[in-house]
Amino acid sequence: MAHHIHIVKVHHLTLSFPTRKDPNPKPVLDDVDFGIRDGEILGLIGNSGSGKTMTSLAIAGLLPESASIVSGSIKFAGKNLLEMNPKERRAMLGKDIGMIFQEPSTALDPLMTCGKQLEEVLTAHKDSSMTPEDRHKTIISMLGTVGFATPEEICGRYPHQLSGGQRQRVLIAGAALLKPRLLICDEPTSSLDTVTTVSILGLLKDLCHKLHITILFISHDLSAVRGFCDRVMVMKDGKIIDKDTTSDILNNPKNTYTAELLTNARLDTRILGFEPATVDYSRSPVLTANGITAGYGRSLFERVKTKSADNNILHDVSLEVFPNEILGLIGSSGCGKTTLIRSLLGLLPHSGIVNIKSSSIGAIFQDPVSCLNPAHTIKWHMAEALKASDKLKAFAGSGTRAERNSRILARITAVLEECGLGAEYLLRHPKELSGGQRQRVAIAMCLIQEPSLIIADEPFSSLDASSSAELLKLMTDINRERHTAFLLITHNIHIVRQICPRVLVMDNGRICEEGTTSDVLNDPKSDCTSRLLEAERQIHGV
Amino acid sequence: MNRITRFIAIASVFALMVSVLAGCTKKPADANNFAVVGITQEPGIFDPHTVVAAGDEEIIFNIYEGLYKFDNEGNLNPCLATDVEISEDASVYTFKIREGVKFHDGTDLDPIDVVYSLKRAAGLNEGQDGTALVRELDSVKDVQITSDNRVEVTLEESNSELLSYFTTGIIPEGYDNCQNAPVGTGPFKFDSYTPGQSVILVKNDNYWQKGLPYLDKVTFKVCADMDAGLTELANGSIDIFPYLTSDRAKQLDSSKYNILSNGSNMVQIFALNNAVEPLNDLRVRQAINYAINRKDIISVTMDGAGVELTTAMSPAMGSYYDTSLDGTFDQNLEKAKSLMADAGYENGFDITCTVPSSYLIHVNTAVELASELKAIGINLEIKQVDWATWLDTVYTGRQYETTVIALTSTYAPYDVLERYQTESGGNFINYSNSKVDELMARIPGTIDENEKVSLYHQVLGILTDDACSVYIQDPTTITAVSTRLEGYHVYPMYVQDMSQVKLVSN
Amino acid sequence: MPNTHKNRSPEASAFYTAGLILLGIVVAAFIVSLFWTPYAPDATDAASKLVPPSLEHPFGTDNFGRDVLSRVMSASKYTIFISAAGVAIALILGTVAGIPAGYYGGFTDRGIMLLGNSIMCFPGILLALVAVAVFGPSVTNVIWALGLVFAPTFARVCRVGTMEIKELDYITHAHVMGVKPARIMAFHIFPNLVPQLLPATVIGLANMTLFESGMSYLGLGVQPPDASFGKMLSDAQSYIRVAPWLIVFPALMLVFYILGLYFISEGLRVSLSKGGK
Amino acid sequence: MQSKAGYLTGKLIELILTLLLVSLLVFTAFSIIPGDTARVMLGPQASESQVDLLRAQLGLDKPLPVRYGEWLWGLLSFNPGTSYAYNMSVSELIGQRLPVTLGMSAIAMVMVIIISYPLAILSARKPGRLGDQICSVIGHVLFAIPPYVASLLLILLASSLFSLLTVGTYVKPSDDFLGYVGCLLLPSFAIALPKIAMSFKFLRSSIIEQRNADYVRTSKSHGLSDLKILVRHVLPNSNVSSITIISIILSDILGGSLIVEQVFNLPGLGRLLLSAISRRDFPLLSGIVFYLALITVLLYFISDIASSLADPRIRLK
Repeated sequence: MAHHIHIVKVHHLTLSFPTRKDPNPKPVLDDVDFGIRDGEILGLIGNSGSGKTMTSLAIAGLLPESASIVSGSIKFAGKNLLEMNPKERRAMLGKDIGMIFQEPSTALDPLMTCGKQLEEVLTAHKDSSMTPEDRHKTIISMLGTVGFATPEEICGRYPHQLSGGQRQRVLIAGAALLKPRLLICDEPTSSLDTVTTVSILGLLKDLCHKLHITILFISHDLSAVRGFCDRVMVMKDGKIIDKDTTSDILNNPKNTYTAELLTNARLDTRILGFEPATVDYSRSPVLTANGITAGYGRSLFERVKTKSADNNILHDVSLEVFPNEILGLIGSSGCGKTTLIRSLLGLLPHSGIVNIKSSSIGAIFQDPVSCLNPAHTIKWHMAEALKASDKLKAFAGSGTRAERNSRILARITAVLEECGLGAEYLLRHPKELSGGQRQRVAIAMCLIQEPSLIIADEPFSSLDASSSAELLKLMTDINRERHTAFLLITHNIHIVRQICPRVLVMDNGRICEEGTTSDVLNDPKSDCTSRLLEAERQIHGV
Repeated sequence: MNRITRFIAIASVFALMVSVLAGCTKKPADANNFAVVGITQEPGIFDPHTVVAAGDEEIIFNIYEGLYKFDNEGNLNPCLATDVEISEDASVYTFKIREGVKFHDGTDLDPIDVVYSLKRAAGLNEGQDGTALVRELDSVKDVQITSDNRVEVTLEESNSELLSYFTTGIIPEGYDNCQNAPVGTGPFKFDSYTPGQSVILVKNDNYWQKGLPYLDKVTFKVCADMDAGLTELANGSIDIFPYLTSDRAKQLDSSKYNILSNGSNMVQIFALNNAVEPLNDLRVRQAINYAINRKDIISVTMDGAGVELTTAMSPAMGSYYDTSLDGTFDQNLEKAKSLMADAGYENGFDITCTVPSSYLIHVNTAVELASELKAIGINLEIKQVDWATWLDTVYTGRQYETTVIALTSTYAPYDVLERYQTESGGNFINYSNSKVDELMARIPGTIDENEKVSLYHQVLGILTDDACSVYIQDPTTITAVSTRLEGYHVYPMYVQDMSQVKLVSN
Repeated sequence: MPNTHKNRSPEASAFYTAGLILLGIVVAAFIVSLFWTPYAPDATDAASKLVPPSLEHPFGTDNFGRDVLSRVMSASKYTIFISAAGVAIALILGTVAGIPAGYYGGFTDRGIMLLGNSIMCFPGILLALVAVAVFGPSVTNVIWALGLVFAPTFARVCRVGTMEIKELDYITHAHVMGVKPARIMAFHIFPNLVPQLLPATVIGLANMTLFESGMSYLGLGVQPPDASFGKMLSDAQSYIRVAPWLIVFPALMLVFYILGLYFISEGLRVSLSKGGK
Repeated sequence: MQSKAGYLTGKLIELILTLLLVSLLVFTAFSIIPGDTARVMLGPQASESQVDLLRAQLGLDKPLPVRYGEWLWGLLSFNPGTSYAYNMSVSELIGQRLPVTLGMSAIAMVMVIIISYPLAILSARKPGRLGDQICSVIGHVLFAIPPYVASLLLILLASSLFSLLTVGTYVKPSDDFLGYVGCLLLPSFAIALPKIAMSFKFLRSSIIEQRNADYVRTSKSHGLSDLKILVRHVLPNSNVSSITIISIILSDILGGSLIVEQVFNLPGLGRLLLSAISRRDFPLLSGIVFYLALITVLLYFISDIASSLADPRIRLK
């Protein structure tokens, strides 16, 4: 390896959390040894609990009190950080080392304006030559640097008045205000949508070049480092197991774990060979929605007072879902996808007409944690779904109570098995199931009602790759065998490309493009589709 | 130097704290010629003619005076009248009015004031509807000045028992604001009333009894209850506190307080509603009388300080009281049980006892009674109600089975027994015996003292034979008086006479 | 598979142990008192008044000569009974009002919460006092008064919990499936409120006991000759200097009961908050 | 975004509706009390005609809705009528007692704040340490002691240890302000004790929670000292959540003072209330209950306003 100037050198660092009961626990960081070169962007990748955050906290000196460094050293620009006293270390924070964190929504004090919080960075590192005006000027110029068009206005705003991306920018401004030599970014983009992620990454790269700031970029998502990091390290169980340039890691992983991470990052459906049913567009649609306009008006009082359509999130949306069809619906976050679904499901007051051919319509949602009632067993869930539908009598038939119950039970077991869950799951509680299994129970609950349409709202976004693949397979199977139509809302263009014959693109509460998948994705007609595709391409390399 | 300043600073802070604490423990300085009397009942009415609650009488006794006045031995002495003549048939009372008496507002007492006051009490003044404010004076037909200094009271019918009601207060002619600004002739003038806190009286310098009173100021301080008063006593913030129980009095420091006691001339009664099952059965009432142990009740409620009663009158009434009745109802469980069996209640019965919660002694008596009556199978359920509800449902409404209460009275024996007449408004036990009615009707017209005594004895005897209720005790009034004061007398009535009280001279 | 066994933190188990021991003392006294007390709790005995603790009377006797141990045991009965019945009423009222308020929102919510707020606007003890003063002091009235006073607290817990839960996907799902609102509230939402209602119930028991004893102290609670801790303490106040045992034992039992409940609720809180993370 | 004025209007409407409902509750409660006011005032000896006369004088013979209307108007114009029992204006009576109850509540509140705040901050510095645990255990025990029991113990302690007795010597603030504060110290302390524990517990956990908040980590990464983070971020944020708790504590203290003044024999609203109850003094009773509720409602209102001032997020809703 060639010789480089290391701004940070972590030398055989071992760290653990000893307790009174267990004075020598398994180390959280085990002999971690690496250097950060001056001016580079170094990626640090690993699953949660792999020790990447602890590494960054150790460098910054913000380790929890219970942590204890067993051995090793950390050198910053030649000085051993671990030998410094707390006051000296604190003096380095913000000045030499800046940090930004994952959750921009809570990382700013809600009671303080952004300007004041940024000013604290300057006042904490007492520089007597700075007058309040100077400080204000510095802040304004830095806010300009991080891409705010109206920095003065941002200065006076409270955090809750900003969007997630704007907050993250304010935080970056705070971290970069004193032009530190090292900027540690701990998952700065994982709670942001793709388009915002791209712009934040661009900003960081900009800072790196313009202000000559070295960046340690921490992420659980290997795909995020593409085109951003110069080098990447992979961590697992407190150890660095792989370390290479970004292109080598992405294109030519040597380590099996890295390779595994890489496949998970892309949900590559091509290998799986899904076959959705063919659609006959001449038949009458199972769902017709015409001119839906909806919004979250606050109180009645409010709505009467304003009377404007400003609050509306959906504007005149119309769509049709045909039998057997899997219709894709894509759009960036905040475009009104969820509002549309809530309107279609009748959960939200709206104007316009929703026509559903069959009586029942099923739905599965994004979050596998809250999709099932934690207080009840799977059997209860299924029985409840059956009871709620008009099919209960048909299945139960007549006879004694015991006979009817056994027929119901048989039906429940059959549907669960169709969804890949055996009878042993009947008496389990949701907390005993994995996320994928829970989503399957949710689908089973829909199926037992025999709907002609299931609306699936981002069902994959919280699942890992293999669970997603299985769920996707289940959906195509159902579509093929039961001829159930799906309305699939997702941000994953891969999936849409694979299984949806037709796709809708939403932007700003309107449907901006509609057509067959290949037409729309290969030859986008509208700006928003192009933007989506571009962000997707940058991050996932599609 | 620095250290010294700091010491001074600390010392002054400390001194400030001490003074704050001392501020709240400050005792009335001996140089101040005043006394603080603790009372447990909120005073509310200062009009001498509309006053009903015994607690109000306590205070205005010092403000108003009547033609006659009781002393602490229960004797009726001339006061604003120097003398009285009662006609043969006891239907005309002629009072000679004392001269040289001044009201608190400086005006002289004239016979016309007496006429106004008595007429007002009897409801005879113009603008009054004829209902007597002082109920006992309802029989007054007319009041007029006969000669320059005499006032003649004419009654509708003979009544030899009325003199004790001429203790009712005399107020200036035409005066109608007694409630807010009392004006009388008594030893003390009304100064101020702060509800829930205190009534302040100041010395009447023009009092007709020369040399009295001794104190410049008397404060009647309202204490929430006996125990609150007790803490205040221990604290030294009140000087005189009446109506203690003796076990509480024993807790006081004897070097600071003298404990005085006297019979109260009250009749504590376990009242049985004669109109309800099974109490309408004489045998049941007798059984209850035999079942209870009065000595134990007195021991538990008054720590032994009380006189056992078997009949409707306290021995304090002297000759009117019939000593031959003593011991009639000594505890005899066998007899009680057999009486219960005779009445058909060998297994006992359930009955409720409605007691006013504000009177601890009555509640405690009920508790003890409940425990004792278990022995003959009677299950006494105690129902506590507040005073208002008690008056409403028990006394006026007579909707109850049993209750415990103390009957207060003036020294007139007629007043004590009046309520046992069938039609009497005070007959809340629903007692009815035509013989008693007849005897009672004869009393007011009887002039001869011996005959009167015999009539009273007969009534008492019938009441005891009928076991109309259970008479328990005449509770002793125990009063704690600060050792810095002397001259305080315990009255066998609900009054505090402060005119004789003075600082101990040493 | 997620770990199915809850690991109880040492902090929580310390609270549980301490709480159960303290509560156990009172509950044991209560259970024994149902079958046996050394003396009849309201049997007076003028001959042995104010006897200090001895072998014959381990907790001494009061001014009626009644055995304090027996009275303390029987007082625990009323305390436990009143607090349990009061909490039951508050819980039922609170749940029945709180869940629909949270579920429907809007005017239902405003109306119910307005009523609840109006009740909460009285200092709690004031409302209970007035209610008992109006309807007369009796165990039943005390229970109703306390139930009424505490119902809004439970209603709030239910309302806030319901508002959170109803946004969750499984409720939306149930709604989409066509489950009736009443059924959603009773079978889908209510079971999930239990973890929040449990500590509230325990703390409600403790607070109710505080209130009940305060009311009894003022003479507006349990009526003599029945024993309750508050009444015993208020009676004992006059003998504070001569017979301190009259204060010590009821006060200890009262504090044991309340403290035991607090500890258990604290344990619940700790383990639930740990479990939630 | 809703304006602040809109938020205030909403709260104000809520306040008025609450007060109306409160008044209706109070009135209904007192209209069904058994017991005849006129009879109580005149006593057992009075005749029926006297009682009827008085009843008419007091307006007790009018129909209920009329009485409610008159009563409510009286309350709102701060002229709630004349006490039957004391024959004085109710507002004057309440005014006389208010210094005791309010003074006691204020002193107790000051005690709660000056004791619980520093302890909570110290305790939250090193949660789980011995000092913190001792504080927590003592807090729990204090929490479990009813104020009147604490009062009894304090009286015993004060009389035996310091041979000081502050019981019953009420000094008017106009006479001697220091003495007034002095005589309220002990009862206030008795009320404050459990509330100190409550406030300590809440503040401690709120400070610990805020110390673990993300923005504290941000501030740390900005190089701020611990003290500065505590003063500028942690405390203001925990204060926002404490405002509600403090208003609840205040209302509890107000209720607690009603009992404790009974133990200490102080002439406060509690005793006036009890005497009004036992004397069926409807104007007085309803006046006390309504104005106490009014104070509480205003407290909550003020706390809502205070939170909206302290927390910029609230204006949004």
